[in-house]
Amino acid sequence: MDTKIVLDTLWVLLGAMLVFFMNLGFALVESGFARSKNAVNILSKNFIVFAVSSMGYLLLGWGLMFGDGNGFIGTSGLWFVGGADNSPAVGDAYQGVYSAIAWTGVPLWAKFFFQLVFCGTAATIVSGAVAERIKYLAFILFSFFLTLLIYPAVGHWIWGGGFLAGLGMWDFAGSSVVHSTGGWAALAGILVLGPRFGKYGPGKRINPIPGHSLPLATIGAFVLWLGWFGFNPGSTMAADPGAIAHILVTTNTAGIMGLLVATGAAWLLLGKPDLGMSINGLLAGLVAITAGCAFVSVPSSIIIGAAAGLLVVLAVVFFDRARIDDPVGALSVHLVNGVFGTLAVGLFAQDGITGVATGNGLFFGGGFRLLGAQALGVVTVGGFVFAASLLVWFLLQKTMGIRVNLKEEIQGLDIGEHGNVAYPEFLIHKPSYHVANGHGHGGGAAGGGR
Amino acid sequence: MDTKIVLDTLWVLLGAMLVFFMNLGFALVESGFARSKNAVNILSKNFIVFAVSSMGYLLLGWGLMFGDGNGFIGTSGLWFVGGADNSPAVGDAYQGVYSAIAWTGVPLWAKFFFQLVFCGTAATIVSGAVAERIKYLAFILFSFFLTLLIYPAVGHWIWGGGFLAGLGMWDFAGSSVVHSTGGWAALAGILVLGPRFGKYGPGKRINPIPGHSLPLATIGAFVLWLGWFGFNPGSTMAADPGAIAHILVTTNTAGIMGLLVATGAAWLLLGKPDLGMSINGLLAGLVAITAGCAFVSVPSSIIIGAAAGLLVVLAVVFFDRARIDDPVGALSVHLVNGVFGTLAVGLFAQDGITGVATGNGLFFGGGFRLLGAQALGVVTVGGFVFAASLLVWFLLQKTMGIRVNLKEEIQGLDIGEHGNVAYPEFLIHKPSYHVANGHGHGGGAAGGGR
Amino acid sequence: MDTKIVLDTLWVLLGAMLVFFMNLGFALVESGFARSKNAVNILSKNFIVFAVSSMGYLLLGWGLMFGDGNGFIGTSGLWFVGGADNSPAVGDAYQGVYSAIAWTGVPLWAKFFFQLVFCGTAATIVSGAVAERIKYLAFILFSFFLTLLIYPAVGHWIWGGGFLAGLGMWDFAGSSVVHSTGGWAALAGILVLGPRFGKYGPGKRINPIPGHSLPLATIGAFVLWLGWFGFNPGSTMAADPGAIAHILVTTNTAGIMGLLVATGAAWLLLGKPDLGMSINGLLAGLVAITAGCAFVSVPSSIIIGAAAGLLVVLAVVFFDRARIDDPVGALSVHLVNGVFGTLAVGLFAQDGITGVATGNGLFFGGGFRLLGAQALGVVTVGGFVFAASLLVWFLLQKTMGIRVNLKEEIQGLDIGEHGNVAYPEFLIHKPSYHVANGHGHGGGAAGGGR
Amino acid sequence: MKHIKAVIRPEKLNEVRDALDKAGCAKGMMITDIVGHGGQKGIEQVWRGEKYTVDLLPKVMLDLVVRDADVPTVKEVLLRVAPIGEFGDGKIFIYNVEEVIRIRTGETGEAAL
Amino acid sequence: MKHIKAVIRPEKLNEVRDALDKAGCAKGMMITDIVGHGGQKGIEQVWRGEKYTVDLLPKVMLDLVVRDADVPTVKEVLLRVAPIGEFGDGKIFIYNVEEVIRIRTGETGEAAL
Amino acid sequence: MKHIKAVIRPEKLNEVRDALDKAGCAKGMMITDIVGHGGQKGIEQVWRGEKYTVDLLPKVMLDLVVRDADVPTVKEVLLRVAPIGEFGDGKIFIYNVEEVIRIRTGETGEAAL
Ligand SMILES: Nc1ncnc2c1ncn2[C@@H]1O[C@H](COP(=O)(O)OP(=O)(O)O)[C@@H](O)[C@H]1O
Ligand SMILES: Nc1ncnc2c1ncn2[C@@H]1O[C@H](COP(=O)(O)OP(=O)(O)O)[C@@H](O)[C@H]1O
Ligand SMILES: Nc1ncnc2c1ncn2[C@@H]1O[C@H](COP(=O)(O)OP(=O)(O)O)[C@@H](O)[C@H]1O
Repeated sequence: MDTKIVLDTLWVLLGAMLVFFMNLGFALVESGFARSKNAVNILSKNFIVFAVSSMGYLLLGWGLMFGDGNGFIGTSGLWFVGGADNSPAVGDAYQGVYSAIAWTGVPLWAKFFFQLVFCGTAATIVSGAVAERIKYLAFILFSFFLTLLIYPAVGHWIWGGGFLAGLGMWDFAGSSVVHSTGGWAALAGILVLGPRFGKYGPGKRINPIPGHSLPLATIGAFVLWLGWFGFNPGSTMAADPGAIAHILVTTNTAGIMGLLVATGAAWLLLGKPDLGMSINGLLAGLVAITAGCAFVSVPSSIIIGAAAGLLVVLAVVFFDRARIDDPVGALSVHLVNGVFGTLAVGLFAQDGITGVATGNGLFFGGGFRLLGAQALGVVTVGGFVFAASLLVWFLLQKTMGIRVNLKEEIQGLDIGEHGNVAYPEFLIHKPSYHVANGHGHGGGAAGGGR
Repeated sequence: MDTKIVLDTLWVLLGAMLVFFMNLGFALVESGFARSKNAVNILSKNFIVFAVSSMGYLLLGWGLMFGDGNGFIGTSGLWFVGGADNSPAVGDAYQGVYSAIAWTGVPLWAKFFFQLVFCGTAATIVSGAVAERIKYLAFILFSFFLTLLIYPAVGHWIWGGGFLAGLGMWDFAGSSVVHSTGGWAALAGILVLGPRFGKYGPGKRINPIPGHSLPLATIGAFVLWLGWFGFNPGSTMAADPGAIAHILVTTNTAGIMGLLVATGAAWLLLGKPDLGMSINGLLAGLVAITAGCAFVSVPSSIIIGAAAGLLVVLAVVFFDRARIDDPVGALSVHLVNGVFGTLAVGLFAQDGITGVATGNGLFFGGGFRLLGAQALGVVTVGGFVFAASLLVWFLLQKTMGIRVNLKEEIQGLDIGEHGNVAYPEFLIHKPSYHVANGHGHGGGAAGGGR
Repeated sequence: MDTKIVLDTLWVLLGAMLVFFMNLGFALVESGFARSKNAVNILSKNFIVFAVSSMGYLLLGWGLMFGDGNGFIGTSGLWFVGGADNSPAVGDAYQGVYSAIAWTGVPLWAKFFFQLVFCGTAATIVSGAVAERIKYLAFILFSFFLTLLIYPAVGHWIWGGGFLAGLGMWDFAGSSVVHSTGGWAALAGILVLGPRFGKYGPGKRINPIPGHSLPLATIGAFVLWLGWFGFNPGSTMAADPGAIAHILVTTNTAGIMGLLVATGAAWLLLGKPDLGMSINGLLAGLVAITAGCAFVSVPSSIIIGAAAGLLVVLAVVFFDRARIDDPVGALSVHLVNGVFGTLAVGLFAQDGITGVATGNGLFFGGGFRLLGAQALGVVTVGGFVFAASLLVWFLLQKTMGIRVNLKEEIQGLDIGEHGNVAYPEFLIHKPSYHVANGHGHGGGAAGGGR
Repeated sequence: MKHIKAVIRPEKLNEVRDALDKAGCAKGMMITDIVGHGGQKGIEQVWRGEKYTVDLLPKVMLDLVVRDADVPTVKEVLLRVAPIGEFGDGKIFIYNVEEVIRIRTGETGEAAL
Repeated sequence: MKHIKAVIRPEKLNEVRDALDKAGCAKGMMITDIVGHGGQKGIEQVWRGEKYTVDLLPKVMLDLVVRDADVPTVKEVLLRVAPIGEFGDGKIFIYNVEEVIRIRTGETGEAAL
Repeated sequence: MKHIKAVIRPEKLNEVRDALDKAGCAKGMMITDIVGHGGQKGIEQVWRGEKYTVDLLPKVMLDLVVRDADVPTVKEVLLRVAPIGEFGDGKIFIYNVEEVIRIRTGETGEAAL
């Protein structure tokens, strides 16, 4: 057996396992940021979503994304990864219908599993944004369509040899393909669902709804941080020492800058270094570097991460002011910084820094060419995913309904949807508070203890 | 240094680490599924069990399992992995007393550690089944004997060149060796211990005893899921790209089918998609594919996983009706699906699908030959482990007693056995409930808060 | 690409990721061992400390540690890892300013990231020791100086080709460089800060202050255990099968002996097998083997681990009697056993056991030469780190103050420092107790619920 | 002075507090998380295959000590704001208080409220 | 009407509830988790090497408001079912209630129980 | 017999218990974790960018049933030990108790305290 194949396979599978583990990270950040009365629901969603994605992506998603076809969609080897394929053969030796990913010399199932965990990530992003009000079944069905159809289409355009790749758009590990796709789908869901009961009062009043466990959220953040070392460096899909070491460091550097800047910004703006904001800051930095981790230098990653840390703080405030109710900050993290990260490639890319011929970005003398391609990608992906997701959400709403009824929402989805409670033995009560920008007691009728 | 040795060692050790990490998974699933008053006890058991296994397996277990000997037990190099051995030499070049495992070309200590983590898994399975009533010391001693003697014997028969391997039984990663062994030992323990106080009322009344933390249990489930990617693909003990990618996908596919089907079955039968059942479903699918992950196709893994998902739901109900009190569902997951998974090899195996010459299973034209060997293995392992475990449990019961006294059980084992409580600052109370199949208030005198 | 470079890089990065993950382990052990009113603060410290370390080590720490210079400090390539370097070239082929680490043939950024995670570990050790009373900002600044200046200096002496290495001192994975450095810095901090309010009463009275969550602490312990399999075996910085398998087993064996002996000792001394002590025992064993894991045999690792398990129990009692208030046992684990582990190399080393020419330790006929070098290292490192840390702590105290005010301490640092509470929905109350060695109600005025 | 103990739905707590504030008759209050049952039926739950009904439901117990003159207002507010018209709306119990003391100042009687 | 406050062992709660149900004299109740101490001694615990005694033990406080006529029955039930005969069995306190109102309907007096 | 209900700062609980012990007038007590508000202002918190004030603060409610003769001592102890002199020091409420029964023995009246 060719040693390179073994090395590449080990690396790809290690990366895939780390990204798989991010499912736990999302489950914990999201459930920690939500109220205990909805914790079982969120854990259940995050627990089943990878199973649903695995089904959707195995069934058809992989085929649409990587099957040979036209610039818009794969048309060969569609079902059950069933097309002809002689992986790990590469280059001219490759014979099969998944030629867009024939550049990496690993077995077909290794390719599949690696791509699957990315697809699963996109789906899991939606979960947090629509939390605390969506029906379990509606979420399952949406995830199925997302991973069966929507994500694979975008993936085809950028990673499957489709038209955006052809136009010179670069997205190394998925700021657009994964994060902004998840983000746009989430935004559509939020708009169709509406805000949680009690989140917005009359006038400009915004009621904060604190999550129930910062320890859970922090565990989740560390797990995601670890997972990203598979997400970005793993996306080489080849054990190229120089590239993976470089990517690991740009990834970590952007993450820590996001964390530091968001913490500092919260400290200055709010007077306190809020841990929830630090967590969002880390994730923002990681999302923002995802597109460019292999294309930019370590100093550039410092700047990108820092900008992401600031952006996420502003975005959280913006979405709240705009009454777009995103319980965990998924839009601020994945959508805003997915878009920013994609554009940042157009600004900071340095041709061939880890061997990939991206051309230079605006700040490195490459002019607007790359930036233009990136912007086009952002707009196209955003337009398509948002529209397609809106459609799916609407269809689900018309047919089965996507939001639990008010009584169930007030009581908590855990009882209504699952017949479980997260902590049956603990005494739990709803904290009562006054809000700075309102009057009266916060949360209004936003629902009682458990 | 031969590159293949390096590659194989990296893969084996990565796999071993992932399997080691399953100790955390078991600790969390089991403590989450138990009441808070026993959480310290369960965490302590799962924390110390790998230490105890490490001792038992180092002292003698490894030698009995892999030492050259007869078809029933190893007789050479018994103590402290101290026999002659020139690993990583393989094949004819190998000189030493552990020839049954000389096929894998990694250093002796790598072999040892990899096998150790499997042995530890068998021991940790018992922990959950006997939870909430067993004395800490009794559990420690039982684990020691299990890993010193019982597990190594079974392991010798199947993986150590013993008679079951000779008869053509196949168990790739341990549905029988690890999971059913743990399961039978657990069943013996449950029968000797009896049910928890308050679990069964007069007549047919069964009192559910909800666990105290679904978040803990869910973290545990994700960690186990990750760990299984070491458990099954790692069991190649060689970095064979095609095989490990294949095994990874069959493993994941069976797991998700178990999860999906168990969730669906609970939804239909109980009206709600119970998260605890989803977790058991995932684990059931993973256990069931463990024997056959390298021998069956991806489509077959879908069927095996789906069947496991259904089996586990029925088994949970069955054991409860039979008044066999298994607080975490360990029997339904590990015993029932360990047996099923072993038999499934006899049904679904496809000769040489990842290069191993198992012959075909019943559904692939192999007739009953393989199925017969598998069934024989199931019966032999079951008979021996159950009898040997019964003996050990009885001896422990006669000498030191294995069950805490009633007062301690009602108060919780944490105080009685450890002098600790899990959550000293939280207000905890026992939920009070009516049971569908009984009358009066659930839990009867089953014990108060903390 | 040279296969060895790829193999070594994969191994080094895998090790680095595992060590990175130890940040989560420390966060959980420390927050679990503290009261809930300070949990957000501890999680925040552990969350930001790796970001701060990343900054400090990138900015200057790496350069001081590995830059060519004199026996005391690096003087070349100081800033931003910016010196000339043609890694992964090794030996004579190496050209650059980081020649002390040119023995490992991996890319520069891989070296950097691997060393960074060790540096981060030293900083995170301090966090637990100064918990429940230190200002967030003071901790951040101290960590910055520690990783910018103090740790790199010690690292240079031992791992960066400095004078201690020259004198024949050996510290394979950092019992001294990482653990005792963290420990001495923590001791200095504790002495400047003073004990927590309410910890010590009049006379000899010591008030235990139980931590708020043993489940969190146990998760943390498992994560650290896993991480150590990167910490020690990874420190080969080369994928040498025999060495890494050996190290893995000595590491695990010492850890489990620490766990078993500490559990047993607590059982005998206190009448109960206290889980908190078991956790400290495991960590003590792991710390103690860190210096010698590659230099001692598996039987020796049993003895070292067992001694560590005893030492940690005695040390916990000693520090409490000495009124040195270390909420999580960081000194007993990292300082005492870091020192012991370093000395143990001088006792148990066997020349070339994994290929390194350390010479033999006292018990293997090497006389006092090696032990002397180790002792010199212990004293030098201790003297320097303690003095330098004291200085930094004093400067911080004089300029900004390092301790929160009493009111904030009583109310909990979470509100005061972060404006968050860890569990906003749970009813929390301070347990009330009598202490064996005192009279009156424990905790005195030590502060209320949340 | 009278002690008014009101057992209400947890989700009504904030509304009730707002209304009492507005009515100006609740200078202080004690709030306790209890479980209870009256006419309301329980919540069905599932645990790994077994159904059961949690029949003690979470309630909030509001304890107010008020001047005799304020009793009617408090009653009126509670009866207006607290119910949703279903079983489980709760009850009001009224007791006599013999003495009240403000710990900070030692004031007693109505001045201490 | 009388308010009967019974402090009992948590593990006796279900038995007591069953017995009160059977006796037909508890239409509603409030249950609070408290800690307390009386004659019972504490529970010894250990924290990383230090022993201490938790001397406030968990109890359940049962509050029932009942018709005057039901007081003897409730007392009888409690005295029969709640004790195990050791320190810590708990106490019963009885108070006068001036008024009871059902929030849902506004009914008062014994009709509201 | 009288029922003394004292709402105090949680951090004062142990001191108060010690003082009552010394004064020899608290044979038993019930302690409940409540939240409340009186004159004290709330605690400012932050949640991912939004500030708010938690205005129900944790308090400890101490319930003692004592002989009439012990009431002044208990009051004195509480007024001496419980306050720190700021808003939020708490209050004392005193009620009449009609009957006390020790569950273990069935004793009633002052003998049951
Ligand atoms: N007689 C009673 N004694 C004590 N508490 C009561 C009594 N009746 C009701 N409660 C309390 O009031 C709560 C609400 O009563 P509920 O029966 O639901 O009111 P209703 O059915 O009259 O609308 C119960 O959960 C219980 O805590
Ligand atoms: N005088 C009292 N005032 C208030 N509560 C009391 C009093 N005496 C006992 N209690 C409560 O009753 C519980 C049980 O009392 P306990 O002393 O254990 O009963 P006994 O010793 O008489 O069997 C205590 O934990 C406490 O909460
Ligand atoms: N009128 C009242 N009725 C019920 N509880 C009260 C009343 N006044 C105060 N409390 C309780 O006492 C606690 C302390 O009162 P607080 O207003 O802080 O005292 P002060 O401001 O007089 O120092 C409050 O949190 C509340 O629980």
